[in-house]
Amino acid sequence: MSEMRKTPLLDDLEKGPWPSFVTEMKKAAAKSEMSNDLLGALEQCYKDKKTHWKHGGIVGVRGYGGGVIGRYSDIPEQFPGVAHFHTVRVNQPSAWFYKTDSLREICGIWDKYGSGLTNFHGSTGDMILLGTKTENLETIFAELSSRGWDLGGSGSALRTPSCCVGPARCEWSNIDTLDITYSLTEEFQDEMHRPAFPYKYKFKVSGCAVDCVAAIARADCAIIGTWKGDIKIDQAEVQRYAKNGMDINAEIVNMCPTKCITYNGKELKIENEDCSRCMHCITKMTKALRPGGERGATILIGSHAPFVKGAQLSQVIVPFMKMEPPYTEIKELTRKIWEWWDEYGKNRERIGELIERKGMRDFLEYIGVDPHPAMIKEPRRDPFYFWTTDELK
Amino acid sequence: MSEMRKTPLLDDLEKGPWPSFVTEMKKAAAKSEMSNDLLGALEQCYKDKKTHWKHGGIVGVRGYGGGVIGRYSDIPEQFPGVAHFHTVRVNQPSAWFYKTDSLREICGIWDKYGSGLTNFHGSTGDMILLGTKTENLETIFAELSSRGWDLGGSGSALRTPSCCVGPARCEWSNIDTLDITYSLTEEFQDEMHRPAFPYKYKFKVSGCAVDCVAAIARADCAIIGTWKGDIKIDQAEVQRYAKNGMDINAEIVNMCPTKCITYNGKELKIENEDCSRCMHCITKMTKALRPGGERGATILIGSHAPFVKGAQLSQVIVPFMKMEPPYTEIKELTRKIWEWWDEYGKNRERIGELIERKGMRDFLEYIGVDPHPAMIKEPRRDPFYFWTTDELK
Amino acid sequence: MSTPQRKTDIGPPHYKQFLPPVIQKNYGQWKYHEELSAGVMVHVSESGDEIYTVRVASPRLISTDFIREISDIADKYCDGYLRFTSRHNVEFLLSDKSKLEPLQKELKDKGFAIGGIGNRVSNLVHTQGWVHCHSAATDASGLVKVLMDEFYDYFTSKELPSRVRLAVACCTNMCGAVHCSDIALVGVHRKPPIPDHERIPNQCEIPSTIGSCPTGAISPDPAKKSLKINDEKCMYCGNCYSVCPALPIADPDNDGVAIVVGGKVGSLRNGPKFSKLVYPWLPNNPPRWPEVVNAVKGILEVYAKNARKHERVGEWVERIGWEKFFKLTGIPFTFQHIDDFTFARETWRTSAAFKW
Amino acid sequence: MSTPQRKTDIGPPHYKQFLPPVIQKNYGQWKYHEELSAGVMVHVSESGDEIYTVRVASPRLISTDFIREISDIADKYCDGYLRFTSRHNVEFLLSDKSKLEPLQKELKDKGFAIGGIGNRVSNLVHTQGWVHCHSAATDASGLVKVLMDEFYDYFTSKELPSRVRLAVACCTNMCGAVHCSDIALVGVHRKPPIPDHERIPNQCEIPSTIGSCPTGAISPDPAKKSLKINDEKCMYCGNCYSVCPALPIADPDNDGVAIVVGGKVGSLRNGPKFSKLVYPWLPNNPPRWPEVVNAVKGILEVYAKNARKHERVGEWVERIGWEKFFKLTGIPFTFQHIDDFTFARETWRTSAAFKW
Ligand code: SRM
Ligand code: SRM
Ligand code: SRM
Ligand code: SRM
Ligand code: SF4
Ligand code: SF4
Ligand code: SF4
Ligand code: SF4
Ligand code: SF4
Ligand code: SF4
Ligand code: SF4
Ligand code: SF4
Repeated sequence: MSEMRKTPLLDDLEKGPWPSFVTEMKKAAAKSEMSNDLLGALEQCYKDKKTHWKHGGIVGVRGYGGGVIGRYSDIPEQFPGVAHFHTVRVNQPSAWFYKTDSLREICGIWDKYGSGLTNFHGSTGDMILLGTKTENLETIFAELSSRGWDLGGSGSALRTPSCCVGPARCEWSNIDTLDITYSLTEEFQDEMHRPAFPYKYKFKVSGCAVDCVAAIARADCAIIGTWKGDIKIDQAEVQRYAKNGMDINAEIVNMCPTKCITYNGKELKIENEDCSRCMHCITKMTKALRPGGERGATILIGSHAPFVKGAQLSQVIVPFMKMEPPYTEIKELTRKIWEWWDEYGKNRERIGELIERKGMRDFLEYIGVDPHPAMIKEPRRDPFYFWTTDELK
Repeated sequence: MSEMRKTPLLDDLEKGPWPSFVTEMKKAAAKSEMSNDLLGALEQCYKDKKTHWKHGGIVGVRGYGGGVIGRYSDIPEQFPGVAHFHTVRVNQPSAWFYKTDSLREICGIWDKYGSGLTNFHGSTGDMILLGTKTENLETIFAELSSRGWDLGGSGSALRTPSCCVGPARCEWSNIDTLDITYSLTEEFQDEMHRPAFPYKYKFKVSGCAVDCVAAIARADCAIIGTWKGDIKIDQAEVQRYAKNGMDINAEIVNMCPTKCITYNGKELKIENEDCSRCMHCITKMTKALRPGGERGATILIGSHAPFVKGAQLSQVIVPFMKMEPPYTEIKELTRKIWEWWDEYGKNRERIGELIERKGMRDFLEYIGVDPHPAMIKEPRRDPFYFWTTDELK
Repeated sequence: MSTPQRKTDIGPPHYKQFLPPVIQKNYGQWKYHEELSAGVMVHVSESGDEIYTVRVASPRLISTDFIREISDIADKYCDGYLRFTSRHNVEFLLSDKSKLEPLQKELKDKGFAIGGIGNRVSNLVHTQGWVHCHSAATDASGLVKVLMDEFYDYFTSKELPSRVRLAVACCTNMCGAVHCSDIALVGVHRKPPIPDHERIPNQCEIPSTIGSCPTGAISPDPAKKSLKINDEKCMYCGNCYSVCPALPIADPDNDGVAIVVGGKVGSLRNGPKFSKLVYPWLPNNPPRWPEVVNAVKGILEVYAKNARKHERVGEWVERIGWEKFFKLTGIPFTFQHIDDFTFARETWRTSAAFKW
Repeated sequence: MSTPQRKTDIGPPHYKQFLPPVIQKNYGQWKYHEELSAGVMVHVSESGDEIYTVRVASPRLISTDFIREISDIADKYCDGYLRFTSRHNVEFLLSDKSKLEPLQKELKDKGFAIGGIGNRVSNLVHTQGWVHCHSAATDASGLVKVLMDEFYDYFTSKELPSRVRLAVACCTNMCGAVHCSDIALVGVHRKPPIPDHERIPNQCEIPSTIGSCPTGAISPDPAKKSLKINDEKCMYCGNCYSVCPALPIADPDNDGVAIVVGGKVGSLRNGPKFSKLVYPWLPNNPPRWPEVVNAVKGILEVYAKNARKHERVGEWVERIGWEKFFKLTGIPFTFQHIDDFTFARETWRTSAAFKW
């Protein structure tokens, strides 16, 4: 093992109270030549104020088109340990629950065949094993998969679905986020491992409109739990909040976006017909308020980062869908969506961009969904719309 | 004079309490062959459910490129009186004030050389003399102009400016809307009468943000009066409103968009620093509240109807401009704006569309205006912007 | 009789000569006003002077006889001064309070509709329609008449939560205020134009016609020296017809009227707003367009019943949400309501919160 | 040692095996929770069962040693169960209340930062940066570290009006949550890419590279079998470089960090929002980016002082107005703030009402 790289700039990032990634890198570097060179390469970036990585080539494991991000240094002579330095995306378990024995197994594999550095987790949700050489990939895959782990998505494919903690530890979940995520992941293994889409496609599942996995902003398909029914009110608990110092008018009544709550100092009332189920009041008075009635999810489609015409948030496509195993409805809807995307989508065109380009009508008619006012914030402004011949005289 | 046209469909529109345009047409028809044929032609449209007018050719008066809208019937054999039926746009006086003797003079001319039908007024603001033959145009112009009237705008030219009643009969006007309108109209006679712009350009002047001439929606340049200073409060009058039954909290405090008003049942207070000068409170409590401090105008640019990419509202370009005769600043700004439009505008491209196409920076730099937060509702979302070389290293 | 000497570029007469003396004296000095009735208000000056305004409806399309009639009245009561408003009403201006009653009496006797001030339906901003425009997909004057017959009481007496500004435009050029009105009608087509290949080469400039199409539906047809229209892409806006007369688009059975609501122009409270589509198409059924009148009436009544004081139509709808608006009015929600034009993306619901 | 038998398309392990028994028992039966401190909360089930969560910070970029260390702790106190959050924190889950104090003590002794629950600054969603990505215009891990060193107290104790979600992305691809975060950093370039005409023909697909440019700045250069870039049109987004490696865009002196604020994702109150630009560019000044840290601190402090309880950054800014935001923070307003991208028109102030 060669000497530890000198990293005067990075060393500064070991100071300060927040846990240091540099310290982590050094721990790994103590055991791994790759990580030691990664430290050196990163120090070089800090010096030069630019990245020293090249575009990744296509690397991966047999039979899979994704799951590994290829990466090469642009100064391999200086840092041979990271001449190749590919990351392996491992599909995390639903809601990122682990048992320590499995974690240790993975650590063992990764110390042996990789850099010993990881991301827990990548921002799509995968467990990321950060950096190894091309020749180790097959072995790593065999070690992982034989122990029950599989790779996540990359490239123009379904990306690893993820979800909030949901029913496992949250009182507000309207759907079984963990089970839905697992079931979708299992259903679409082929779409995840063999990229055949125009571009990436992401699922994220949140148990309620609080959206603790940012589904609405970061998933082509956001499944967000909701309900149809009245909010149940425990007036005694309302009083307790008041007594404990909550200014119910300021914090709840006035902040309700639909102004459907009234409070007379004694009783809290909700005009449920006007409630938009935004979750504000429920989250701030969790002991007093609970959703009631039928449970299900709102399906929203289309969010993605800024390219090409600007970021999109996902938009409501199905206002309410029951969510019960085996989740046939969402699976069938998804296949329809992909069919349409496959038919019309251009290379590197996200589903949200295609819907915008082709128009909602085309999309909705193909997937067999009727127009509904929940799909819009407001109707169109300009009287420029299409008619089909059967609508005309 | 031939027989009155039969108009069974239109006759129905003489029923009902609202004053009837059909009755007006009949009055004119009783004296004018043109109007009689117009009645008949309109009845035909009602029967056929479509227009019977053809595109206008270029007609007008010597030396002018606009002010007359050419119009021809597509069934001239049936309605020879309206075979040509051109309208003359006469520039109205500021804020549509008239003396009856001048009105009668115009009626005399129009009965003699035209249809005897008019629009008081067109939606740009002109007095519209509705329908005459090509051969009468020069005479009509001579008759009008010798009496002090001139034509308004049409085509790719400056259109007739118009303004609200302002200081003439409104307590809220921050600027002399009538004088500004008159002065701009006089200044830009050439631009109005000899179309040389890429497309039309409209001025509308409102004394305050209430905008009683819809300047912000219907003028390429909206001049809207405003102030810099505190709202003056007459607390005694506030009490009188309360006593007369106004629910000050519901109607004023809660409707203030910036929530900068408080009222404790006795005293009304305004946090002027937070006031956006929207005019709501002032208009609803006119006896109690008045603008205070320096007066001037906000200049907004760019509104137009839906073509091509959708309607635009005008946007703030100059947050505050003093407005004193001879209004040099707005005139110079306007010439700069036109210069830029002339340089870059495409045929049939409104100024608002060009600003969008070329970007605000280009526009503002050319006209010499610095960026200001008042120009935006919110900053851009995407980190996609330009730098000039002198901003870089 | 010889024609007089023409003058050019003189501009309009100076406004000052048309201002009543009380205005000249108190110009810019007005202190407050009071609404005395649906059609009468008084403005009081810092000097204590008063000016009374009596407002009456006009059909806008008026004969010289009408102008002479109001002029005679203005001579009798107002020293010959009068004005028109930005919504085409006539205003009689008096400083002599004692003439107020006789003036109103004479106006009523002569059949004038006094009103339109305050939180009411005022006259409509509107356009030429079949009376004068080649582009009209409906008539404007007729629609104004039938609407105001229906809403007459809202002009002359009945109050609403706030002003309700109606407008009509006879085609999507929208000469007027349709794009920013509380409730407005606009004439629409529903079939693509049919190119007249004989006239196109002579009457139309090919590049500017192609450029006029918002959806890029027009392409050159070099063989015919003409144009082709891609029917799939055409949304019947008629802009190409504005540029090229040989692209007729009118179709009596399929033309009709769309209704948009919720626009405004004043910056008060939550600012200027565009109107939004609520009825994509109602038939052209002249002379009284019953479907259109009923539809507008339906909207106005739901608004009148549900809105808060000072709340404009658009503010009310935004408070309750569009999903609730469709529920309350019972207007069917269709594909046409979902935007697919320039800013479509901005109008979609990108939130999990909405009302059932 | 031979490698074991590979399996394909098995997907992740079933989640159930990783759920602590108390969760298995009370799955979907949670009734309410209480925040016990900045880093500890309890969830109570309908059955009366409780689960305690102790949350600690993680740098996300962690060694296997770190994983083993937390695993050992989880074995000791949590029967071997733990989880990670959607913002990369580690959560220890216990049903036995008596272990709560000892666990926290051990964590503190070992230097873990306990916190991030409730109305605080939590860990950052972030990206690869110079650690692993070819596209990075800045480093992500470094920025996270220096920000959280600064905001450490806001993680471990101090409260804010609401949650403040920070994020970092190292380029405008924005892998992460920058476009919808309360305050976020994004690495930006400021000079056009310089085409490497030797490599382009081999390494790049010409049409898709041209298509990748949002502003249409790229055109073919057939002579060179390469590409041309119109510098006037290029706004340095780097999307072409994502598609074509022979269009390097990095420039140490001109690359830097932009700050956007006011985004959120939850539908609570007024719904998901995009972040908006407030600092167009601050220099890349590693290892501690003092300009960036100061700027974020400035914004956070003005927010902390001025916002109402439960008001997220974006909600606060929208309540006071952006013009006031620039005034309060003293951030200079520049041409870069005025949108000229796709939806520019929608962001301009089309109203006469604004604050001085
Ligand atoms: C590893 C990860 C960042 C991280 O540090 O966590 C990542 C890393 C990369 N992303 Fe990403 N993205 C990651 C989550 C995201 C997210 C967030 C999410 O999924 O919630 C987004 C925004 C949401 C979205 O999908 O739009 C995201 C939007 C992008 C984009 C822009 C896509 C767009 O439509 O605009 C690109 C560009 C591309 O696809 O060419 C991109 C491309 C990339 C590439 C593959 C760079 C490239 O152009 O080839 C990066 C590889 C870095 C490396 O060397 O490891 N990445 N990327 C995340 C995946 C980890 C995981 O699997 O868990
Ligand atoms: C007469 C009038 C309607 C009325 O009945 O009052 C009118 C009538 C016409 N307008 Fe207009 N416009 C009239 C005010 C407006 C307004 C309202 C305003 O000025 O406040 C608008 C909307 C605001 C705006 O400017 O955008 C307006 C937007 C248009 C447009 C669309 C422009 C656009 O940018 O989208 C066109 C189409 C065109 O220019 O080719 C148009 C075109 C026309 C033409 C010339 C038809 C044509 O394409 O050749 C119409 C002639 C009708 C005729 O036969 O008399 N007219 N036009 C108004 C002018 C009277 C006057 O001078 O006082
Ligand atoms: C006469 C006229 C100006 C003119 O130069 O002709 C005028 C005159 C006055 N307006 Fe107006 N407005 C006039 C068109 C407008 C318009 C423009 C339009 O309708 O196209 C608007 C903007 C409408 C919009 O936002 O879409 C307009 C929005 C207002 C408002 C704001 C209402 C609101 O709360 O949104 C007020 C304030 C109020 O009194 O509440 C107002 C108040 C007034 C006052 C009280 C101002 C004053 O102190 O003198 C004037 C008489 C009140 C009235 O009519 O009730 N006026 N007013 C216009 C009469 C049109 C008509 O015949 O009905
Ligand atoms: C653990 C986690 C879910 C997971 O599956 O990992 C989670 C868990 C909880 N969230 Fe969350 N949220 C988590 C990410 C999020 C996110 C996503 C993100 O940050 O990217 C959001 C959306 C943020 C946004 O809108 O931009 C989020 C917005 C909320 C809110 C809404 C705050 C608001 O008023 O806007 C609540 C409600 C509340 O407690 O006020 C909430 C409440 C909660 C509760 C109280 C739910 C419950 O009853 O159990 C959970 C613990 C509270 C806490 O952390 O203060 N959680 N929470 C995530 C913890 C991340 C972390 O380590 O800090
Ligand atoms: S999204 Fe809703 S259900 Fe899921 S963890 Fe957050 S608050 Fe709970
Ligand atoms: S969930 Fe939201 S909309 Fe419904 S009552 Fe509560 S705060 Fe109001
Ligand atoms: S715009 Fe303002 S100043 Fe002009 S008439 Fe209306 S309220 Fe008066
Ligand atoms: S003018 Fe508007 S913003 Fe200012 S205090 Fe009055 S209501 Fe509020
Ligand atoms: S709206 Fe259309 S049809 Fe009506 S006058 Fe204007 S251009 Fe003519
Ligand atoms: S009617 Fe409109 S959409 Fe159709 S071809 Fe003409 S311009 Fe294009
Ligand atoms: S944000 Fe850009 S630089 Fe950072 S990981 Fe994603 S693609 Fe790479
Ligand atoms: S950096 Fe962006 S704007 Fe510049 S050429 Fe490349 S893709 Fe186009």
